[in-house]
Amino acid sequence: MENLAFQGLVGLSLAMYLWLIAAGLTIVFGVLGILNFAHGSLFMLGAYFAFTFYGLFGINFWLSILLSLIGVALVGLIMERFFLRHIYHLDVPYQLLLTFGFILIFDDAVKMTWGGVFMIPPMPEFFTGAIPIFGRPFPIYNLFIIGAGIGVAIGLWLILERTWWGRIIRASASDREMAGAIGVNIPILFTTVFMFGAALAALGGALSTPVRVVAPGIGGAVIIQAFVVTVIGGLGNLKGAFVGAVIVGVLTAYGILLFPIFELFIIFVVMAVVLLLKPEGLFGE
Amino acid sequence: MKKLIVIFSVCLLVTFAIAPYANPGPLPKVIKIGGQGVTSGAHADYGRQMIMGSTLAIDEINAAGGILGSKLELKFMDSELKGAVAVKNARYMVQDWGAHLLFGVDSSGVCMAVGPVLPELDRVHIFCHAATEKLTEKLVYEKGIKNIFRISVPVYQDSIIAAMIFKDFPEIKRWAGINCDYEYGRTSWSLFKSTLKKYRPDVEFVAEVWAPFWTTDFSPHISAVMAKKPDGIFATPWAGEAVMNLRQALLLGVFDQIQVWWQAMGGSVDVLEGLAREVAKDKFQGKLWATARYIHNWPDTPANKAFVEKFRKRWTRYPNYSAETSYSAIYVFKEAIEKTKSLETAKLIKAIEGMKIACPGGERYFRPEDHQAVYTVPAGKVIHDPAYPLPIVGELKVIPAKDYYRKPPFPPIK
Amino acid sequence: MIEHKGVSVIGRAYGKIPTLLLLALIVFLFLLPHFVGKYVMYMTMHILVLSVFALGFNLLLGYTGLLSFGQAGFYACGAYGCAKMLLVIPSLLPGIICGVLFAGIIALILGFLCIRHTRIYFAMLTLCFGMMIYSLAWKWRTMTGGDDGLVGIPRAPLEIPGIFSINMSSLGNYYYFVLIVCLLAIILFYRIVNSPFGLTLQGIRDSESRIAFAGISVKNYRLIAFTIAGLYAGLAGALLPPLESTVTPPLAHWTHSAEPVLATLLGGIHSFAGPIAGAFLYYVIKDIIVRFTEYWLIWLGAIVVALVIGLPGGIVSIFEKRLVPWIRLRFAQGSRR
Amino acid sequence: MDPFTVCPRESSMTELLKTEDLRKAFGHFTAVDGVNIHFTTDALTSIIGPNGAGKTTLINLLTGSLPVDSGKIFFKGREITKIPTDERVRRGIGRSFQIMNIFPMLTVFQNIQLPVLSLLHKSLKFFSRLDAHRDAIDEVERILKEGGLWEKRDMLAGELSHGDQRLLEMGIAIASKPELCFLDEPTSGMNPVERVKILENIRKLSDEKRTTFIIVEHDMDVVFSLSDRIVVMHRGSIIADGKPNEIKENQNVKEVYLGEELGEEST
Repeated sequence: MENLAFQGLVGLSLAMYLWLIAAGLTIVFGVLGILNFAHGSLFMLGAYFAFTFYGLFGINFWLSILLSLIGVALVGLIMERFFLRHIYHLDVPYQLLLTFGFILIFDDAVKMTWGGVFMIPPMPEFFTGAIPIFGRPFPIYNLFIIGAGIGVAIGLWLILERTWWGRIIRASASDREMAGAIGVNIPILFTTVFMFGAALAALGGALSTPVRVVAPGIGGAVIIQAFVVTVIGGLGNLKGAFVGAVIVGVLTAYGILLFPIFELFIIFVVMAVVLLLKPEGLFGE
Repeated sequence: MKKLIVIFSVCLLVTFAIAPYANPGPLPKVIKIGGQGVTSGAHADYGRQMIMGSTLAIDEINAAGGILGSKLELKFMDSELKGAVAVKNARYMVQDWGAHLLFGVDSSGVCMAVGPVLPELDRVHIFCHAATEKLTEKLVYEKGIKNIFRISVPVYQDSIIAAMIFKDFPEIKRWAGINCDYEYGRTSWSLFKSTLKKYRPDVEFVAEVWAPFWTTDFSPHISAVMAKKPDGIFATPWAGEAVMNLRQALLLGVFDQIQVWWQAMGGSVDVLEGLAREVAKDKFQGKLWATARYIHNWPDTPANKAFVEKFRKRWTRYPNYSAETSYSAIYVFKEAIEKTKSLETAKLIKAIEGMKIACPGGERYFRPEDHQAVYTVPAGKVIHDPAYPLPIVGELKVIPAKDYYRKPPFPPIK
Repeated sequence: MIEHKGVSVIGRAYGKIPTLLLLALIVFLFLLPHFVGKYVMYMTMHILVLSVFALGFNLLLGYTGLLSFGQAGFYACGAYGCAKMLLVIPSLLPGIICGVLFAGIIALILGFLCIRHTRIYFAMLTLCFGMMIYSLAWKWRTMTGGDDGLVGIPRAPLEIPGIFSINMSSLGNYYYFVLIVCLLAIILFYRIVNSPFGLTLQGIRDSESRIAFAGISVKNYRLIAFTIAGLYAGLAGALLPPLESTVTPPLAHWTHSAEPVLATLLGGIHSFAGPIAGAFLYYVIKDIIVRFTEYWLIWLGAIVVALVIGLPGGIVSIFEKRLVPWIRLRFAQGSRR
Repeated sequence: MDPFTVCPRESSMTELLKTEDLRKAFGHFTAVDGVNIHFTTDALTSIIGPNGAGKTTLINLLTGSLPVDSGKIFFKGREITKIPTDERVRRGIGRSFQIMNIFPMLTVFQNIQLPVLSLLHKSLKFFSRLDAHRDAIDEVERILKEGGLWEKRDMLAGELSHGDQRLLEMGIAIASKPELCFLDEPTSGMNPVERVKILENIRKLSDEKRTTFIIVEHDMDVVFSLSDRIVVMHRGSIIADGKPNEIKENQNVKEVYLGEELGEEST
C-alpha cells in the first residue's frame, strides 16, 4: 500500500514536468491556434541555458533559471515574429511542418554550440537529500518540483482570471474576431502569448537539469508526451492540461510498477479512447 | 502527371551529378576505410571516441609509411542509432565513396541491420561496440555471414562476468533489474539471471523494470524496484541514461538501502566523467560496480600506457572502449592486409579468422567459429583515484575471458 | 470539347512535349543501372518507394483534406507483413501481396475509427494509432523480434511456380522490379485521382456540407480514401524488406510518418506530381548535405522553414506559375510558325 | 431508366413534404416551435419572416443538416425524420445555402459534374477517366448553359464573382435533380442585373415542373413577384400561410413587421 502511494508521488513529480511543457503548448494553441511541434525543443533550450548559466558560469541557481526563461522567451519572440506570423493563414499541415523544421534546427544548433555530448549539470546543495514519506526516502527536489508545478498552476489561474492580459487571452481564445473588435492588438497579443508559452517550456527544462542530463534531441522525445497530455485534457484547455499531465504521469509510474510490458502502450490507448469518445478532451466544452 | 516530367528531367541531371565510380583493385594507392557510429544525441560520445581512436591509428600508420606503401583514408558517418540510416551509410561508403574496409557501429538494432547487407557489399566489417550476442552467434555462427567480425566483447561482459563476481557475495540474495527496454537490456538481464542461478540457487530476482530509449526520468523505475527491497541492483542503461539513472537513484537514497549496484557499462569514460562529482564525495559508498569493453587503467602494460598517453596527448581525454576497439580494428586490418597483400574480402576473412593480435587492451584472439574477439576485461568498483582526474574502475576482479565467454555451440538464451 | 473535362487548364497547356519527356524519363529510369553505380540505384529505389508512400498520403491530405500523422504505422504493417511471409515462403509475390493486404486491413479497421474526426483531431488520432503500432512492434518480441527486428529476410525470386522464376539476388534485377511496381502504382494512382471518385474526394475536401447535398456519404468516401492510402503505404513498406533484408520498429515511429508529410508539402499538395517531386528532393537534399557536413539536420530544417514561408504551394507550384506559362508561350509561337 | 427524361408530372397537385409538430431548441432559445407545414408540387413557396424567425433552422431540419428535437418529417409519404442528409438527397431533396457553399478549388465545370456523377451513381468509379462519362458531360453542359456559366466553365469556382458563385451554387443544387429544392436567400448580395437573371432561372425551372422550389428571402419585391404561396414565420412558428395578396392583408404579419409597408422592406 505504502509502495503504491509512494509510486503515485513519484508519478506526480514526473507529471509536473509534463504539466510545465503542456501548459505552454496548450495556451499557445488556444490563442494562436498553432500546435507547436517545436515546443519540446524550447524545453530543451531552457535546459541548455539553465545548464550554461548555472553549471558553466556558476551563476546562482534561481537567477540562472530566470535568465534561461528570458533567453528562451526571446527565442520565442524571434520564432513568432519572423516565422509563425507568416503562416497563421495556412492550414494545420503547414504549421506542423514549419515547427517540425524548427525541431531539426534547434537540435543541430545546440549540437553546434554545446557539442553532441550530453551534459550533466550539478545539483544545488540545498536540494540534495531526502525526507521519509510512507517509510521511504523521498527526494526533497521532487517535492520542490511538485510544489513548483502546483505553484505555476495557481499562478496561471490568477493571471488568467485576475489580470487584464489574462482576460484578453481568454477572450481571444474563445473568439478572435471579437477580441479584435474590442480593440485588442492581436499581433502583440500573439507575440507575448507565444513568448509566455516558450518561457513555461523553458521553466520545465531548467527545473529538469539538476536531475536529468542535457542532450540534443530531448525535444523530440518530450513533445509527443506533451501532445498526449494536451489532447487528453483538451487542446487549448489549461485545466485539462494539468489533469492530463497528472493522469499521464501517475499512469506511467503505475504502468512501470504494475505492468512493465505495456508502459508505452497504455498512454496511447488512453489518448485514443479520449479522442474517440470525447475529442474535445476531458475538460473541453 | 505533366509536372512530374519537368521534375524528373531535373532529377535526371542531378542523378548524373552524384553518379559514382568505385572499383576496389588489389592494392590501390589509397586504402579507404569507412566507419560509422552515433555522433548525435545522448550517446554521441561513443561515435566521437570511435573517430578519435581510428584517426589516431590511421595517422600512426600513415606516418610510418602506410600499409605496404599505400596510405589509409578515413570516412566516418553518423549512424543516428538507426538501422536504416546505418545500412544507407554502409551502402554509400562502399558503393559510392568506394570504401575497402568497414568498422564501427554501436547498438544491437543497428548492427543486426548492417550485418546481413555485408555479403552483398562484399566487404569485411569489424564491429567495435554493438553488444548483442546475436551478431556473432546467429549471423556468423548460424547463418554463416563471414564478413562480420567483432573486436569488442558482447553482452557476456555486461552480464555473465557480473554473475561470476556476485556469486561470491553470499549476503546478497535479492536482485532487481533496471534494464534497457531493448534486446541488449533483455539478453543481459536473462544471461545474468541464468548464470547466477547456476552458482547460487538461493538468490531470487525480486523485480524488473524496463526503460526505453530516451527515458528522461528513471525515478518511477527506481522506486518501483526499491519497493521490493532488493540487496543488489543490475542496471544496463548506458551513456547519459546511466548517469541520469544513478543520480536519480542517489536522490531516492537508494545507496543507503542496497549493498551493490551493477552498472554494466559504467566503466565508460563519459559515464565516469558524468559521475565525477558524486564519486569524489563518495556518494556511492563504494557500492557501485562497473565494467566496460576496455578500461584505460588495465592492463598495466607498457603498450596500454603508451596508447593512453598518445591518446591523451592528441585528444586531451581518456580513451573510451569504443576508442580502443576502433584503434585496434585499424591494426587488425593492417595485419590482415600485410599478410594477404590484397584487399579481397575472402582472403581478408581467412587472415582474420584465428588471428592473435596484441592490442592496448591486451591480446585478442578471433575465434574462427563466430568471429568473436576473445580478450579479458576486468570489472570492479567505481572509485576516486588521486592519480586520475576522473573516477576509475578500481579494486579490479580479473576473470579470464575463456571462463565467462559463451562458447559454440551456443545454447539458446531464454 | 473534350479537353476541359477534369483536366486542369495548366495541364492542357503542355501539349505533346511533356508526354515525350515523360517517356524519355521512364526510358532513362530503365537504362539507369547501365551507367550508374549501385548506390544511385539504391537511392533511386528509395525515392520511388517514398514517392508511392507520399502519393498515398497525399490522397488523404491533398485530395480529401485529412492530415494523417500515422502513415508510418501502415508502412510498417506492410514491411512486417512482407517480411513474415518471405521468412515462411521465400517467394517475392506472396510476400509483397501479404504486406499490402495486411496494411490495407489494418487501415480499414483503424480508418473506421479515425474518419470520425477531421483536422487536428484526425492528425492526433492517426499519430496515436501509429505510435501504438510502433510500441507493438517494439514490445511484441516473439512476433517482431523487438528492436533487433526481423533479420535475414531473403530477396526471394520473383516466380510463379511452373511458369517462370526470376532471380532477384542481384540489386539490378530487384531495381527493375521496384521500378515497374512503383510506376504501375503511380499510373494507377493517376487514374484514381482523375476518376469520378477522385473528383468526389476533392469535393469532400472543399465542402463537406455541400457534398452531402450531392447525395454523397462523406464518411464512407473518407474510409475508402483512408484504406487506399493505407494500401499504398503498405506497398511502399512491403518493397523494403527484400531490399534491406531487415525490418525494425523505427519504421513505424512518428518521425518516419513525418517523411511523407515533408515530401508532400515540399513538392506541393495540390498537384499530382508534388509528392514525387518532394520525395526526390527530400532524398537528394539529405544525401548531398550529409556528404558535406555532420550538421545536416539544421540545413534540412532551414530548407523546410524557408519553403513553408516562401513557397507554401510547394516546389511544383514554381513550375506551374513560371515554367508552364513559358512553355505554353513558346509552344503557341512554335505552332504558329 | 435515364433520370433526365423526366415524365412531366400531372398538373394536379401532389403533396411532397409535410411535418408534424417540428421542434428544435438551442439551449433556452427555441428556434423552431411546433411547426406543421406541408409543401405541394403546384406552388412556388416563399418562407419569410424577420431575422431569427427560424427560417434557416427549419430548412436545416428538413434537409437533415440538423437533428430534430421532436416531431416528424414525411417526404412523399415516407418518414425521413431520422435518415441522414445524403440519403434524403437521393430521395429528391436539394438546397442552396445562405452562406456561399461551393467547391472553391474545383473548376466551375467540375462543381456541376460532381453532383451529376453522383446522381448517375458513378461517384464510385475508381479507374475510369472523367471524360469517359459522356452522359454526365452533356448534362453538365446543359446545366451550365442554362445557368449562363458555360463561358466560365474552366475558371476555379473560388475565383468567380459573387453573383456567379450564387448562380453556380444554384446550379449545384438543381444538378442533383431534386423534386423539392430549398433556396436560402438565393439573391443575397447580388446586384440587380444578376438578381433578375437568377430569378428568371428559378421561375423557368419551376414552370418546367421538374422541381418544386421553396425560397427563403428577405427581399419582398422578389417574394411577391415570384411566389404562388407565402409562409410567414415568427419566433419559430408559422403565423400566416397563403397567397401573396392574402399575406399582404394579414394582420399578424403587419404586426410582425411593425407596420412597415410590405414590399418596401429589403435587406
